[in-house]
Amino acid sequence: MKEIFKKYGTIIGLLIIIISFGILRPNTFLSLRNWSNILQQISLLAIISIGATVVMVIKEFDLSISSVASFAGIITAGLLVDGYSMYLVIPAVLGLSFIFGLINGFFVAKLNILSFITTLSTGTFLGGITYWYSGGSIIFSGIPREFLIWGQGEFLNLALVIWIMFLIVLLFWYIFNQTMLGRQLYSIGGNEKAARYSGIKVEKKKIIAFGLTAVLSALTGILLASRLGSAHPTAGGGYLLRAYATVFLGMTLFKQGEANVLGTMVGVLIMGVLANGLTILNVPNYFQDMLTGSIIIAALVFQGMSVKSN
Amino acid sequence: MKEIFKKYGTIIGLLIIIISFGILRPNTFLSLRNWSNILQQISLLAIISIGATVVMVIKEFDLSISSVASFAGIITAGLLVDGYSMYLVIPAVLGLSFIFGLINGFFVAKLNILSFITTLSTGTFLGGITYWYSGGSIIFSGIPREFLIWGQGEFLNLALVIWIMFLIVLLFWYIFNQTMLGRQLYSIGGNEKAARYSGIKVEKKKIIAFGLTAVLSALTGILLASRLGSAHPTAGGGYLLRAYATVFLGMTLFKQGEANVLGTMVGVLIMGVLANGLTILNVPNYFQDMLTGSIIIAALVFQGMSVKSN
Amino acid sequence: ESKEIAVLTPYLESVTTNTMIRAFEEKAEAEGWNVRVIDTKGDFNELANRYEDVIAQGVDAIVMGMGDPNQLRQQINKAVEEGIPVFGGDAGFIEGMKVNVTSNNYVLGAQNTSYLLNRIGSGKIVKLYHSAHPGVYQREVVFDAIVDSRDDIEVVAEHYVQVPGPIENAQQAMQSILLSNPDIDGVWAAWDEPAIGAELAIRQAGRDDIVVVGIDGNSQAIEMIAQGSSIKATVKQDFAAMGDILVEQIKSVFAGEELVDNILYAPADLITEDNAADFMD
Amino acid sequence: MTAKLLQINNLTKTFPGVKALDEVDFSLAKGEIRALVGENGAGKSTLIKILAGIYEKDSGKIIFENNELEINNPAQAKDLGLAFIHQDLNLIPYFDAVENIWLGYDYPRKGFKFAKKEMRNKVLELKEKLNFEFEIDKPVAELSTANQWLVAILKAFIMDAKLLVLDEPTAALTDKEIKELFINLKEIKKMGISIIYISHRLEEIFTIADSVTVLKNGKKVADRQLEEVNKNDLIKLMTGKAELVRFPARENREKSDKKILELQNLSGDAFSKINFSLYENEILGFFGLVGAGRTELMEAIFGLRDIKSGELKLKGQKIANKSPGYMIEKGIVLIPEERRTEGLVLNMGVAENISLPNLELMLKSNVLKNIDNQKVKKESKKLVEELSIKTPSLKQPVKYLSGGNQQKVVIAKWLYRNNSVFIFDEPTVGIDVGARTEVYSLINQLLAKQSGVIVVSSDILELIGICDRIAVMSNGSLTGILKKEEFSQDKILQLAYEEVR
Ligand SMILES: Nc1ncnc2c1ncn2[C@@H]1O[C@H](COP(=O)(O)OP(=O)(O)OP(=O)(O)O)[C@@H](O)[C@H]1O
Ligand SMILES: Nc1ncnc2c1ncn2[C@@H]1O[C@H](COP(=O)(O)OP(=O)(O)OP(=O)(O)O)[C@@H](O)[C@H]1O
Ligand SMILES: [Mg+2]
Ligand SMILES: [Mg+2]
Repeated sequence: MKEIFKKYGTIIGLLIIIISFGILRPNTFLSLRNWSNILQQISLLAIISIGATVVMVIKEFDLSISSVASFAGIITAGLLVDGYSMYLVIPAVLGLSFIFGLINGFFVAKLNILSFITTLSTGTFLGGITYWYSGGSIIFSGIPREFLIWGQGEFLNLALVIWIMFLIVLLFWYIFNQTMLGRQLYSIGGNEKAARYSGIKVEKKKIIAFGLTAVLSALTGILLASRLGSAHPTAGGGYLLRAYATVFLGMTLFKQGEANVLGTMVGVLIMGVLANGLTILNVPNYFQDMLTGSIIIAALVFQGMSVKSN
Repeated sequence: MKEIFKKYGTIIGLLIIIISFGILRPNTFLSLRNWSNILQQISLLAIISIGATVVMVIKEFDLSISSVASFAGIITAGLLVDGYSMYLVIPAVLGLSFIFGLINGFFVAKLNILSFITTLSTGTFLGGITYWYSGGSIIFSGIPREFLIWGQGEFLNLALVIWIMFLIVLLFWYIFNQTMLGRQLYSIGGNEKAARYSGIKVEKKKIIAFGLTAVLSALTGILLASRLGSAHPTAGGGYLLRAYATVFLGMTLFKQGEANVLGTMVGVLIMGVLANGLTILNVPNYFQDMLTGSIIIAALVFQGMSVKSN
Repeated sequence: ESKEIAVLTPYLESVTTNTMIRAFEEKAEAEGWNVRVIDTKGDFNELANRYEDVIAQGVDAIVMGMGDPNQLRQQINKAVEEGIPVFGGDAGFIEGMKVNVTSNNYVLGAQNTSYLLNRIGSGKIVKLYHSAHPGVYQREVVFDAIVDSRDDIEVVAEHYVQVPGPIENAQQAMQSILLSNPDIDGVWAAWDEPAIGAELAIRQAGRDDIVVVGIDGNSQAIEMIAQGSSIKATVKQDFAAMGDILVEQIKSVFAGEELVDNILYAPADLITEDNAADFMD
Repeated sequence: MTAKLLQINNLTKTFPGVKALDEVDFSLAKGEIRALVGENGAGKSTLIKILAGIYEKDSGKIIFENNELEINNPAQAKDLGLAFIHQDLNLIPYFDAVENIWLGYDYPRKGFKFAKKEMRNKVLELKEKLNFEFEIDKPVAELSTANQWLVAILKAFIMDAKLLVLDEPTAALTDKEIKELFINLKEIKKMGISIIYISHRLEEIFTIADSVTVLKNGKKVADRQLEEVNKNDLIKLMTGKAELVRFPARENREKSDKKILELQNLSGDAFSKINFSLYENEILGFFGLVGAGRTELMEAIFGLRDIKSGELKLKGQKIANKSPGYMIEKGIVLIPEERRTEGLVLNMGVAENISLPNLELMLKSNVLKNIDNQKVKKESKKLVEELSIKTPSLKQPVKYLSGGNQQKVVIAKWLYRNNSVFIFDEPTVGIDVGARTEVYSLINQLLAKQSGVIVVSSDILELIGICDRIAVMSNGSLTGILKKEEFSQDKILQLAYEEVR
C-alpha cells in the first residue's frame, strides 16, 4: 500500500482531483467535449514541458525555452507574411532553433558555464532579436489561412495539436527508454563522471539534449502562433515556470526522482485539469490561485508522508 | 595569471564593462550622481538576491520570493492605510513572512518535497491571498508620508535604501563567513548527509534558511512599496528571474561554484551597471537585450576558457 | 433565472483593466447577472483555453476585458457557433463579436501628446512606451505620427518599459536619462505607471522644469497632479460610462435586438492641475 | 617473459601544489599480474587515471602494444581494450546492475526495443561465472556497498579487455567474494590478459600478483618479482621505515568495570534484541558478514535511525537517540563507513571539514555564534600533523586528497572533543599499512580519556589485533561476544555464519 503511494502518489492525486470535479460538475466536467478541450489545452504546455524534461534529465536548466518559443512564433509568422511557403519556413525555423540549442549546449558542456545563466543570457539575447524583428508588436495580418491548420485543425474529431502532442510524447518516451541516446542522457544525469568513465561522449550528448529542448520549444511557439492566428513577441513567456513546474511535479513520480516523460505528462494533466475544473466550478480568480497552490502541496504532502519512512 | 582569471573572472568582466561605459560617456556615467543612482537602483535587487543566495547555499530554490515581496508590499500598504503604525506593521509583516518561509522550509526539509515545486505552489497560494486582499488593484492613497522615508529618504547624501543594502550585505556576509549557522548551511549544501553525520540538525537549519530568504524578500517588497509610494499586487514579479540570474552569475566567482554573498553582489552590479550604462548610451531596447545577453555570456566564456584546463 | 457572464482578461493586474472590469461588474450585478472574472496573467494561450472552458460550460455572454481579439479568432468563432455573444470591453473588434466598447486609444494618445506639446512649445522629450500591449501601442502610433510632423520637437531618448514592475523600471531608466540628457523638457508616457516612475526620478533629481504626461487617470497619478508634481496631465477614461454602455448593449442582445454599431466610444477627460481635485475619490 | 603489453616512460603529473607522479617508468607483460603499492597519496590512482584517459599527463610516453599513443578520453581507453575499476565507485545510482554493466556499449536490440532479456542473460552468465551473489534488477543505489563493488567488477569483466586495472577492489568485499575474485583473476591471466592490481592489503598481493611496483611520493622506488621480496621489504620500500609493528601495544590496559554504554534489548529495522555493554577503557570489536546489520545498529545508537524498542544507557543514564547532534552532545560519536558520502563535504577544505562537528567549541562568542578562525586553524593544524594527513594546505578541498588521507580527515573530525564513546565503522578501509598503524595508535590514545571504543570491521585479523572483546553479529542478531582469551578466527566465523531468524 505504502509502496503504491510512493510510486503512484502523484497519479493518485490526479485521480482524486478528477473524481472531485466529476462529482461536483458531472455533466460539464466529465463530458467528452470537455475532455477534448482539456487535451487540446494542455497540448502546447505538454510539448514544451517535454522539451524542459530533456535538459532536466541531464540535471540542467534551460531558461531560454520561452524565448525560443516566442522567437519561433514571431519569425514563422513574419516569414509567412512575407510570402514564404510554410513548408519551407517551419523546417527552417525548427532548424535554426536547433542550432540555437546546440550553442546553448556548447556553452554549457564545452565551456562549463552553468546552464542557468547561459540560457538566461542566450534567451535574453534571442528576446532582443525577437523584439527587433517584430518591432515589439503583434504580427497577425497576412498570416495565410493554411498555416492555421496546425493549431486549429482537426483530425478524426480530435484537434491536430492533440495528435502532435501524442506523437511527441511517444517519440520522446521511446527515445528515453529504448534508444542509446536516451539511456546515455539518463546516465549523465545520474552520475556524469561515471558516464564519462564508461566511455560516453558526455559533452556531445549534452549538446544534443539542449538542441532537442530548443526544437520542442520552437515547435510550441509555432503551434501557438497557429493556434492564436498571431504571434506575440512575448507569447512564450507564460510557459517558463509552468513547464518546469510540470517537470518537477512529474519528478515525484517513478524511480528516484529523475525527470521523465510520463511524469511530466501527469504533471501537465494535473495543471490542465485544475485550471479547467476550477474555471468550470466558477471559482473566483484569486481563490483559484489559492486552491491550485494548496491542492498541489496537499498532493505532495500526502505522497511525501507515505514516502517519508526512509 | 590563469589563477587570477579563474578566481576573479567575473569581477574583471565587471571592470571591463565599467571602463567601457566610462570611456564612452565619461561625464555622465562616471559622475558621482550616476553612481549614487546605480547603487540606489540595485539596492532592492541586491536585497532580494541575497535572499535567494541563502537558499541557493543549501542547493534549494525558492520561487516564492517574488510572491512574498508583492504580498509584503500590499499588506504593509493596506495596513498603513487602515491607520496602523508603521513601527508595528513592518515588524509584523516581516514576522509573518518569516513564518511563511519557515512553512516552505518545513515542506522541503521535513516532508521532502522538492523546493522548486513547494515554493512555486506556496507562492501561487500567497499570490491568491495578495489578490484577494487588494482586489487586484494598486494601493496608494492614504499611505502615510513618513512611510516613504525608507525608500525615498537619504542619509549622509546617500539614499537610505543604499545603507540598508550595505547593512544586509555585511550582515549576511558575516553570517555566511563568520558564524556557525553559515558554515553549517554551506556544509548542508556541500553534502547534506555528511552534515547530518556531523551532528548538524539539517532540517532545522534548512527551515531557518527558507525563513531568512522570505524575510529578505518581504523587506524588498516593503522597501519597494515605500520607494514607489504605492503597492502593486504583482510588484515583485520582475525580481524572480533577475534575482536568480545574479546569484548564478555570482556563483562563478570564488570557490567551487557555491552561491555566495559577494558573488551575488558582483552579479547584481553587473546587471545594474549594464542596465544603467546601456540606457545612458541611448541603446534601443531590443539592442539592450542582445547586448546584455552577449556581454554576460562573453564574460563567462572568457573566464570559462581560462578555467577549462581542469 | 439569472444570466451567467464571463469576463476574460489577460491583464487584470493592470490598473486600468481592473478599474474597467470592476465598473462593469458593479453595473452588471445591479442587473442581477452573475459575473465571473478570469485572469490569465498575460498568457494568451491560457486565455484561449479559458475561452474554451466557458464556451463548453455554456455561459450566456462573454466579455473580453482588453486584449487583442485577433489572437482569439478561433475561440470567438466557436462562441458564435454556440450562440454565445462576445462583447469587447476596451478590446478590439473583429468579425463575429457583437460590439466593442472602448475609449479611443488613438484619441487618448492624441490628447496627451497635444497637451504636452502645447505646454512645452518645442524642445526635447523622452518617450516611455510598451508596444506589446495593443491599446498602449495605438497611443504610441499617434504620438510618433504627431512628433514626426514637428521639426521643433526631438525625441532624445526612448525606453521600452518592462512589465511587471513598470513604475520601478521607468524610474530607473529615467534616472539614467536625466543624467545623459539633462536638457529635456518633457516626458511622454504611454500610460500612467511609467509617468509615475518618471516623476519619482525627476523629483529625486530635484528638477521641476520637466512636464510629464500619462494616460489612464490612475488615481495615484491624479493625486500627483493635484499636488503639483511634474505630472501635469493624464487622460482619464470613463470606465463607469464604459460599464454602462456595455451593460446596455448586452441587455439589447439578450432582448434579441440587433446592434447598430460595432464600436462604441466612452468619453475621456483630460485631467490637469485645474480639474484634478474633481476626480479624486 | 613474454611480449610487452604496456610501457610507460618518464610519466609526470602535477596538481596544484602536488607532484603526484614524478618521472615514473612502468612496464607490463602480456598475462602479467602486477601489483601497484604505495602509501596513501603515493600516486597510484593518478597513474591509472592517466591510463584511463581521465587525467592528462604533463609529460612522458605511453606505449601500448608497441605504439606510442595519447589517451585523451575514457572512450579511447575503452577502445584500446583497457578496463578499469576505479577507487571511487562509478555507477549510475538509479540504473540497475544490468544497465550499469552494459553502459558504454550499444545495448543489443530486438526490433524497436532493447533486448532486455539478452542483456540480462549476459550479466547473469557473467555473475555465475564469477560466482557473485547480488540482485541484478534493483537500482544499484539500493545495494550495499559491497554489492556495488561487485557490480563495478562485473562492469570491467564484460568487455574483452587486454588490460584490467583494479584500484582497491577488495576494500569493501568479504573474504568469500575476495576468494572468488582471485580465482577469476587467475583465469583471466591464463587468457593472456594483463592485470594491474592496487591494494593496501599486502597479504593479497602475495596471493595474487606476479610482480610489484612500489611508488613513494610520486616516484617509483622499486620493481620486483614477488619471489624476491617479503612483506617487510615491501613495507620498508613503501614507508621508508625499517620495521613496523602492525598492532601497537597499549600501555594502560587495566580493565575497568565501569559501564559506559549499555544496550538492553535494542531493536530496529535491521537488528533485533541487541544486548551488550561497553566498558571504560575498552575496545569492543564488531564482526559480521556483509549485511549483518552492524552499520545499522551503530547508526541507530548514533541517532541516525529509529529504535523500535529497547533501551540505551550512557553511564547508567537512560538516553533517547534523538539525533546525531544530541548524541554528540552526550559524547557518542560515529566515524562512518562511507567517507566520501557520509564523512566529508568534498568541496570544503581540510580545516573546515575537521571543525564542522566541533564548531560550537570553536566560537568567539556564544551569543553571536561567530567562529574563531584562529582556533579552527590552530586546532586543525594540530590534528593534521598528529595524523600526518598529507595535504598541501589546510584550505585544500578534501576532494583532491587521496583516499587514505580523506579517511584520516574523517577521523580527525572526532578527535577534537572529549567523547565517551567512539564508534568506528570500517576505519581502515583504503588506508595504507603505515597509516593503519597510526589509526590503531590513535584508537589507543582515545582510551586514555575515560572512553570506550567500538570498532566495526570486516577484517578479522585487525579485530583480533586491537580489540579487548569481539562481538559478532549475524543477520541482525548478536550471536556472541568473545573475550580476548577466546579469540580465534574459526570461532568468530562460526558465530558470524550462525543461522538466526
Ligand atoms: N584532482 C586532483 N587535484 C589535486 N590533487 C590531486 C588530485 N588527484 C590526486 N591529487 C593528489 O595527488 C596525489 C596522488 O594521489 P592518488 O590519488 O594518486 O594517490 P593514491 O596512491 O591512489 O593514494 P590512495 O592509496 O590513498 O588512494 C595526492 O597527494 C593527491 O592529494
Ligand atoms: N540504503 C539502503 N537501502 C537498502 N538496503 C540497505 C540500505 N542500507 C543497508 N541496507 C541493507 O540492510 C542490511 C544491513 O546492512 P548493514 O550495512 O547494516 O550491514 P553491515 O553488517 O554493516 O555490513 P556491511 O559490511 O555491508 O556494512 C543489508 O542487507 C543491507 O543490504
Ligand atoms: Mg588511490
Ligand atoms: Mg557496515
